[in-house]
Amino acid sequence: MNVWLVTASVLLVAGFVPVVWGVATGPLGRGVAAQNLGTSVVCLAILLLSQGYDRPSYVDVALVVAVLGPVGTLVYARLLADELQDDPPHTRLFTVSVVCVTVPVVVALCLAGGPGRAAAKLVLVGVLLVVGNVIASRALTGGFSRSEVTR
Amino acid sequence: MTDVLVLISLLLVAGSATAVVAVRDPARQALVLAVLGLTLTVLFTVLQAPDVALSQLAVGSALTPLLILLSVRKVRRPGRCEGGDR
Amino acid sequence: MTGKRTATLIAELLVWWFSLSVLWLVLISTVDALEVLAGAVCALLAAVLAVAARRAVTGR
Amino acid sequence: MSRRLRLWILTVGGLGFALLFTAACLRLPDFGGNSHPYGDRAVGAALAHHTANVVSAVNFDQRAFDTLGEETILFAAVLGTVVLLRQTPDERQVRPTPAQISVPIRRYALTMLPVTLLVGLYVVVHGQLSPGGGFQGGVVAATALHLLYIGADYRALERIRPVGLYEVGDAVGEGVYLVLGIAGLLGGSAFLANTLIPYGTFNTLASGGFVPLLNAAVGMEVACAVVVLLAGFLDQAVEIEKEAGT
Repeated sequence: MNVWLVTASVLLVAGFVPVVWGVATGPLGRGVAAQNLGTSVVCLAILLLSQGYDRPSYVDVALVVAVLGPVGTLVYARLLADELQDDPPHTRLFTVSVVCVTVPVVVALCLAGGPGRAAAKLVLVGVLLVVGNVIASRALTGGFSRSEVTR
Repeated sequence: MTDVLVLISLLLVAGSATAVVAVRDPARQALVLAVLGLTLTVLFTVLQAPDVALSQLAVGSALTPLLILLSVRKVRRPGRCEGGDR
Repeated sequence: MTGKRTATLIAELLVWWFSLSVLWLVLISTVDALEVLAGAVCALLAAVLAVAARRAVTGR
Repeated sequence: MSRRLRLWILTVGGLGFALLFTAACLRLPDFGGNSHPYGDRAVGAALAHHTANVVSAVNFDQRAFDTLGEETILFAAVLGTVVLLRQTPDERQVRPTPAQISVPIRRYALTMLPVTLLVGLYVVVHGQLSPGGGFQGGVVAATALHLLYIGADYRALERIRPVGLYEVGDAVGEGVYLVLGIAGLLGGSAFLANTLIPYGTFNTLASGGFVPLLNAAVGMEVACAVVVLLAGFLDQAVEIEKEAGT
């Protein structure tokens, strides 16, 4: 059990237990925001696991999380727009914490791996994750102002 | 020591799976199901099965929620003759 | 006028194709001729769809 | 059957299951043990055919016939859904009013569409080398297309998604898998036998013989099948409603 795996465990416990709690209880808007946070936590955890197990190919899993996770949140934001409009969730705290955790994790992983295309791939995953999280948060707080209403 | 990670992910899976069953509203169930999918992805990765993790991720993160929410929308929005526009 | 629009479309397509090919080079682990060829084909497919999607949204 | 009797049957069945399950669990090998008789043989067979991803070797080489079955299940399931969700005479099509979507989200969707598609194709093409394969990559690629519904509206998606073409692609993917199997039968030893083309250099794109080709066939089938499936759901949810007065 090396330092990467310990960090991944801490991240999962500290980050994902609140996500499960938030998604199962409370208003719907908070649930979608918690799901958005959960995607980022899982992506970072898998990046750390990939380094901890010394399996570079696991980065592909994190890449798919970073690409599809925000898409999933946008699906909820789009199709539950009516429900979310009444009670938009507070997402700023989540977004700020995701950025504050993603940057050091990605930088540490890049330093551990050394420069090269592998580091570029890690940076790509980090950028996709942060941009996706910010956009998805924005979508939850009124990005879809009106859902399709059939005439 | 790596068993600690297996234990954490198993507990997370158990917790979110229980939540899926306990929640009653279909839209929220889709949400909890997506989170269950995320915990399963972690579990499969920890158990060194990235292929299964990718399958779970591909299906569970965007496709299943989209299918469920579209069905919910169709069921909740009856024809014009019955309930009118929502 | 149509000539100008076609030129814009082709330029847009080429920009997408180039950036997506670079993205492919970031994703792969070892570079060889077949990888680059596969990347070029996949990136071209994605670039065509990118332009088609942009046109479908803006209607031009 | 009375409620009491049903409860009794449930109790007996539950107790029996619990006993057998406990007995079976006690005889299981320890978690994380060192004895993997099937794993060792599967890894050996995968390396013999120069396939770096053993799971892909199992799916598309050693157990390729099982994968044909799975692919056919998806094919048949989508076919059934299309029939079930078709527009019946008492339903009519309405035009949905376009949704208002803020500009950053639309830009994000339009940028991520090709990126997601490329990631999906990457996963399909590298199925024999890294985690993933036809199914996973196909689903990611199909999801990419639907970013256009999320980030714009359904009419924009319909403009770049001729469903007929994807139905043909679905069938072609399924057919190519079968044709490759028959090629193995005619040119090699058995149906889907991986003996026809050279195995190539280990850990390069052209390794694994039939594995990358079967991967690509499955990827095409899955991507097209998911698009057709979602088209049925989207049509019903967004465009079709029951005729008034029925």
